[in-house]
Amino acid sequence: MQLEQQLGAARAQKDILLMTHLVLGYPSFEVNRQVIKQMVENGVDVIELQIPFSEPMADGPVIMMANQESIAAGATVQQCFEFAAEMAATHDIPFLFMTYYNILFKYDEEEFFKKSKEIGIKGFIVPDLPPEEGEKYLALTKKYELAPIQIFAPTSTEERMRFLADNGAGFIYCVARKGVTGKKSSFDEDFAAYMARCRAATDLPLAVGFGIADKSDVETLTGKADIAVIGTATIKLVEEKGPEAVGPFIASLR
Amino acid sequence: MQLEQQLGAARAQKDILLMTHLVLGYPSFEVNRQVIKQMVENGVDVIELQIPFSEPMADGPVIMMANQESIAAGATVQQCFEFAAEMAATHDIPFLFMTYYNILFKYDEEEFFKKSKEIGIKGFIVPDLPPEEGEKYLALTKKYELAPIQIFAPTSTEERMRFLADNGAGFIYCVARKGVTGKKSSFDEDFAAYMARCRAATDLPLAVGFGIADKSDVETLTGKADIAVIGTATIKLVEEKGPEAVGPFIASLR
Amino acid sequence: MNKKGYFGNWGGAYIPEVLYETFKQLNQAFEQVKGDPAFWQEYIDLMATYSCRPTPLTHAENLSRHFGGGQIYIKREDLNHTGAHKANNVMGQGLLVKRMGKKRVIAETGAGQHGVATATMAAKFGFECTIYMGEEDVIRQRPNVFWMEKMGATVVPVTSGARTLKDAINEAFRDWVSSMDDTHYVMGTVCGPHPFPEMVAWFQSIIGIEARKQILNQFGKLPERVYACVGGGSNAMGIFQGFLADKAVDLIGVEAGGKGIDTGQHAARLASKDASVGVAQGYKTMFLQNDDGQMLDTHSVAAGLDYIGVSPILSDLWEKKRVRFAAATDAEVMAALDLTMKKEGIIPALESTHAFVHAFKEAPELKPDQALIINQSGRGDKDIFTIAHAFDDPSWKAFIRGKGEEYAT
Amino acid sequence: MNKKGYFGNWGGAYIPEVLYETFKQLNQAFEQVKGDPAFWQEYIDLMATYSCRPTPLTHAENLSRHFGGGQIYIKREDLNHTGAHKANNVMGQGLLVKRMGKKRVIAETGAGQHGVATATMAAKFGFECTIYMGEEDVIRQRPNVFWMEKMGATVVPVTSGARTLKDAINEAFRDWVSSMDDTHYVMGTVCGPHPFPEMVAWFQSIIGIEARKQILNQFGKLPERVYACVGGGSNAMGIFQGFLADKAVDLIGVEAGGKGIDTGQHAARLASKDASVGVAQGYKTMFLQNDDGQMLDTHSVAAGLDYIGVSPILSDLWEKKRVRFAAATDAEVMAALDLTMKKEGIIPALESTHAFVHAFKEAPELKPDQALIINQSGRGDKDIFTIAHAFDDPSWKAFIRGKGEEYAT
Ligand SMILES: Cc1ncc(COP(=O)(O)O)c(C=O)c1O
Ligand SMILES: Cc1ncc(COP(=O)(O)O)c(C=O)c1O
Repeated sequence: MQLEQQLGAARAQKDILLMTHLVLGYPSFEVNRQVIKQMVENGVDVIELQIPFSEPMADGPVIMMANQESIAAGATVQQCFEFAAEMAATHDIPFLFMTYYNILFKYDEEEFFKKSKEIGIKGFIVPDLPPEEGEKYLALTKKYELAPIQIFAPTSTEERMRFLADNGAGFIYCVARKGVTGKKSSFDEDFAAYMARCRAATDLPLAVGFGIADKSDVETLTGKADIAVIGTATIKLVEEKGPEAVGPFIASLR
Repeated sequence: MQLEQQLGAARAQKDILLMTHLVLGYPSFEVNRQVIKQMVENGVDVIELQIPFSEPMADGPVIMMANQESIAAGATVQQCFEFAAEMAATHDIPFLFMTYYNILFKYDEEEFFKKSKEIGIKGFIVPDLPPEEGEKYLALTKKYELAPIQIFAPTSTEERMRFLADNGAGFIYCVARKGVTGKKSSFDEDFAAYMARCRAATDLPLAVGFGIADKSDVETLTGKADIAVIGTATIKLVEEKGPEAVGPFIASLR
Repeated sequence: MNKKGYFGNWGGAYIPEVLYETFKQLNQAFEQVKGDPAFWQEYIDLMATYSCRPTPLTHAENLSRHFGGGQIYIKREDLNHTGAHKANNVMGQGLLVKRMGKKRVIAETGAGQHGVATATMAAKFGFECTIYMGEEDVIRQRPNVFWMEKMGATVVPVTSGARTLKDAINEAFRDWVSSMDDTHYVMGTVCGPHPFPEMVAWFQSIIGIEARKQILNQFGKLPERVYACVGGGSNAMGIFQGFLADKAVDLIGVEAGGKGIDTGQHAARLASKDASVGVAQGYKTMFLQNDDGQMLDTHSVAAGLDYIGVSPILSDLWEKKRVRFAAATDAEVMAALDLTMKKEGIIPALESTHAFVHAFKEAPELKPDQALIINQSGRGDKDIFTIAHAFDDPSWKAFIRGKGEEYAT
Repeated sequence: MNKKGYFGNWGGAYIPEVLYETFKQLNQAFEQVKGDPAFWQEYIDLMATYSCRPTPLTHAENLSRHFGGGQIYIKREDLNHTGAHKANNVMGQGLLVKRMGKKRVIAETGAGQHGVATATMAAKFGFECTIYMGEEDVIRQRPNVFWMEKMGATVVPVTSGARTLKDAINEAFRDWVSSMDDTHYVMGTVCGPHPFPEMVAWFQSIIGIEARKQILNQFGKLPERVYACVGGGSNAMGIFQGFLADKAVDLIGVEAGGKGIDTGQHAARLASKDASVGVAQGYKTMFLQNDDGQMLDTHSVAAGLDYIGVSPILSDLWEKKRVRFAAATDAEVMAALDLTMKKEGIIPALESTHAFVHAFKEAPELKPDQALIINQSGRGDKDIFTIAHAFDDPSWKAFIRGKGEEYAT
């Protein structure tokens, strides 16, 4: 089943879906494993696995440090594939790869998608790859029937959103505000207008990320978006309270 | 009696005369007093009293430091005059003032000569005042019948020597070599030729200075010059062995 | 360019979606001024009255004689206001920012020269200014940090990654993705996403335009070879553009050989076999990276050359064999610096000295009636701490010790 | 000049006999080149290709607006090679030394700028070089000492007297009286025995010649006022000469007010009542001296202004009321420096900043359609230790502390 259908099925049963994010190999694959188990058990609907990159230009301090430490601890792209394969085989929810373009590029794009398909990965988020630069990427995701998830930003015009949506699949990742990951967004009137613009531009499910940290954030999104994305919050939680804290946190969100 | 006659009389009795030099107020006027006494008692024929100046451009390290310390200890031009008056009154040899032009200039040149005459000073050595800049100086020395002692250097041409001699009186101070005071000169063939040039240029007595330190130096000069000038050597001696050492040293020179 | 923003296979604009509109506006603004002779004239006038353009072309007679080969000419970018070619790019972008009506500028800096130049430009144009600088470089180039701050800029030490230039670039982008409404990112070299490489190269072309005219005037014919150090590649592109069309002129880019190519501790992208094609910091070029695509730690005694990537324009010219590349080691740089100071009374920046090293190696290959030009991208004053340290100067150390004690708490 | 070597009542050549012939030759050589247009052309060409002449005239729009008076223009001697106007004089004397066939140069230096310039010139012309520098200045200006040494010069710290500029001059003379056969003394300012004041003024006149042309070009008419700092007076004479004949142009020399004229800790010869006529270091001028004629200790935050005497040419112009004099205190200098950096992105040397202080005070007296020129004699990079200290910069101090510990033995 492709990502969009999978999400549609889940969405049919819930007011809003939860997508979580983690950086592979940070603080270790073993902790990743525990965290994911708790996420799945507590109702997460889709998980974004970030393959670390040394130059995570679009990430804020928390995720940036996680990238850096994962690499410093020796995490490789190969290990990420192996771990992702295990997760996809273990848990019955869609897993996505999030990473920067150079990781795909250096791996060999075609190989990357072939392998991703093999291990059951459903989609990709590549924040530094606009469609203009992603011709090959888009062609290959099509060929392997994988979802090239596109990103909307508050600065995107309607025309641009349509163009992005035309090139996307699975869902649209709506960045809640300008800036990098990790900082709180304010879900104000401007935000509502922005979400309305997003909605008007596409029929794909809309995920909203950047700074979502608690139940009230998720409630605010309900009705406006299809998926709430929790990123930095769980990484911080694991850093501060250990992987055991993740389950109760996720459970508290919805 | 004017300087030239005084020196002539002394020279008639000795093969070579000795002129010594000291910096007034260094290390103190009291030590100056003791040193001068010993010099006179041991046969010095003429004494050059240097009034200290803060910028003794033509002096080497030893005399330069003596100038500086004398001023730092508070020596004034007024005190120098008082001390010189006492010496001239006490000892029956000619005393000269050596200093830089600014000292005369700031004092008021006419006053300076009037006062010098009054206290019995016989002549002046002003190393930074060529005749071209010393019109007033030369006129005043004439007016007060004092000797403006001129300096010959190894670089002086014959023409220049004659010009200097025409503007000088008392004797000519022949600088033995290029450079500042205090370093050893070598009394070689060039030196002999230089002295011959000096001799040919003037009938005034010739004094030779710069680095004369022992009996053999004085012997070498005998026959070539009329006056051997001992400068830095006695200052160093006083610094190292005290004023008592000056008498025996002077006695040993001739 | 075949595809927009590409030079052959290199370049592009790999930017986050949030910056899409910003780049669109920047591209429009740049296209507009590029076609406006009045803008270029305004730029020339500014550089003539505020900086010291045209900078001279100095005939290094003593060095030429010393090597007994071609006549060595030095293009004196060190005489620019703020002491390096960086001023050219920065002043040009300053004029552009004024046209775009933005009020704040940000920049990354390695050696600190681009930071000082940007802080200077911001003071001159009345912009707010924040400079991102790797923590390691803040330490290596403290005097430059001091001046930036005195000129009113905020200097932010970057503690992520290798704490050098590439990390400062990441941080600047992180600032920009939230501040782009009123802020322009003054990229310091011919790298980054389109239109930066083209834009920076355009402003720096003033070097080559002048140099070509000057060598014809002073030497009567074109040089055989032109040498420039290559960090990002802006000073190199600046001077090379003057001679690109003169096919006979050999163009040589000199990269940081660090402790030696064999040690892996260097920053030679095109002069070593250690780099491979990649995409990072918004553009595609040859990067020093591992097989996974993770960027490597680079090393150079010259902070301004200590960078993982290289201009896409230079990668293209390298691929097309129009520019050849060499590397100079830290040790060679110190020797060439010493010789240049003693023979010509000229103190090139450590970055620039890399070009001197290779020019010195090749000068004997030329005949006395042939010329070569070295682009002296900057002056070495800024490097006093590094140079005095490298020469192990005892009185400098004593001086610093004494000052340190004075400041002991 | 009425009498040879005199400017009105000032100047002369109060030299020891041993230097008589040397000065005769020097006078002849200077007379010869002065009458030789080819020599001046050689000088102009050298400065155009080795230094950065003509140096720009920068319109300081922000400062002009800030003070709301006349248009402030800055003559940019800081953009010369080696960072100050000192290069003009030194390169000129270098050409003269070449003509005279001498092989060695010596010089005194205060701020170190003249020393660096001389060491640079010596490297360029292949002369041996010894620089005399007061021990106190060696400490204040250590970076300059480092560069002089790297350029192959021997720097001799002078431990006599006040250990500053005047003592370095004495030491240089002490060297010269034994070495004059093959050695030229490159006097660094418009002081000392004839022909130095005239000669240095001649070489420095290039500043004023350019500035006059530039202001007419850029502003359309002559300035109302021209400001320059005065140590020995060479940069001031340099720019003033361009406007001496324009009677309506008000010329202002700014001396070091140090801790305040009232404190006695300053170096204001013509702007205070503390100086009197004297003869020292080979010439007659106004000196800071006591009633006995002993020179006083002077004080300035700017080593290059910390001097007892002043150009005889300026004493003459002062006496004739053609140039007026003012003093700027250390504290005023720091404030003006800060403002200039923040408003224009320009870092004047502490010496030069004295001129800025007074220009800022008077700028409001002019109308917006009137102009004033400040001569920026040098750049402030060399003063980083002094400036960072004065601004009590904590990160600079921490940096120096860290470096000091690294070098602890
Ligand atoms: C003096 C100098 N030269 C060269 C460089 C390298 O940059 P680029 O290759 O862009 O000229 C720098 C960078 O900071 C620099 O400061
Ligand atoms: C930058 C600068 N300005 C001014 C001066 C003062 O000298 P002058 O009055 O001769 O120009 C100096 C002397 O060292 C200097 O370095």
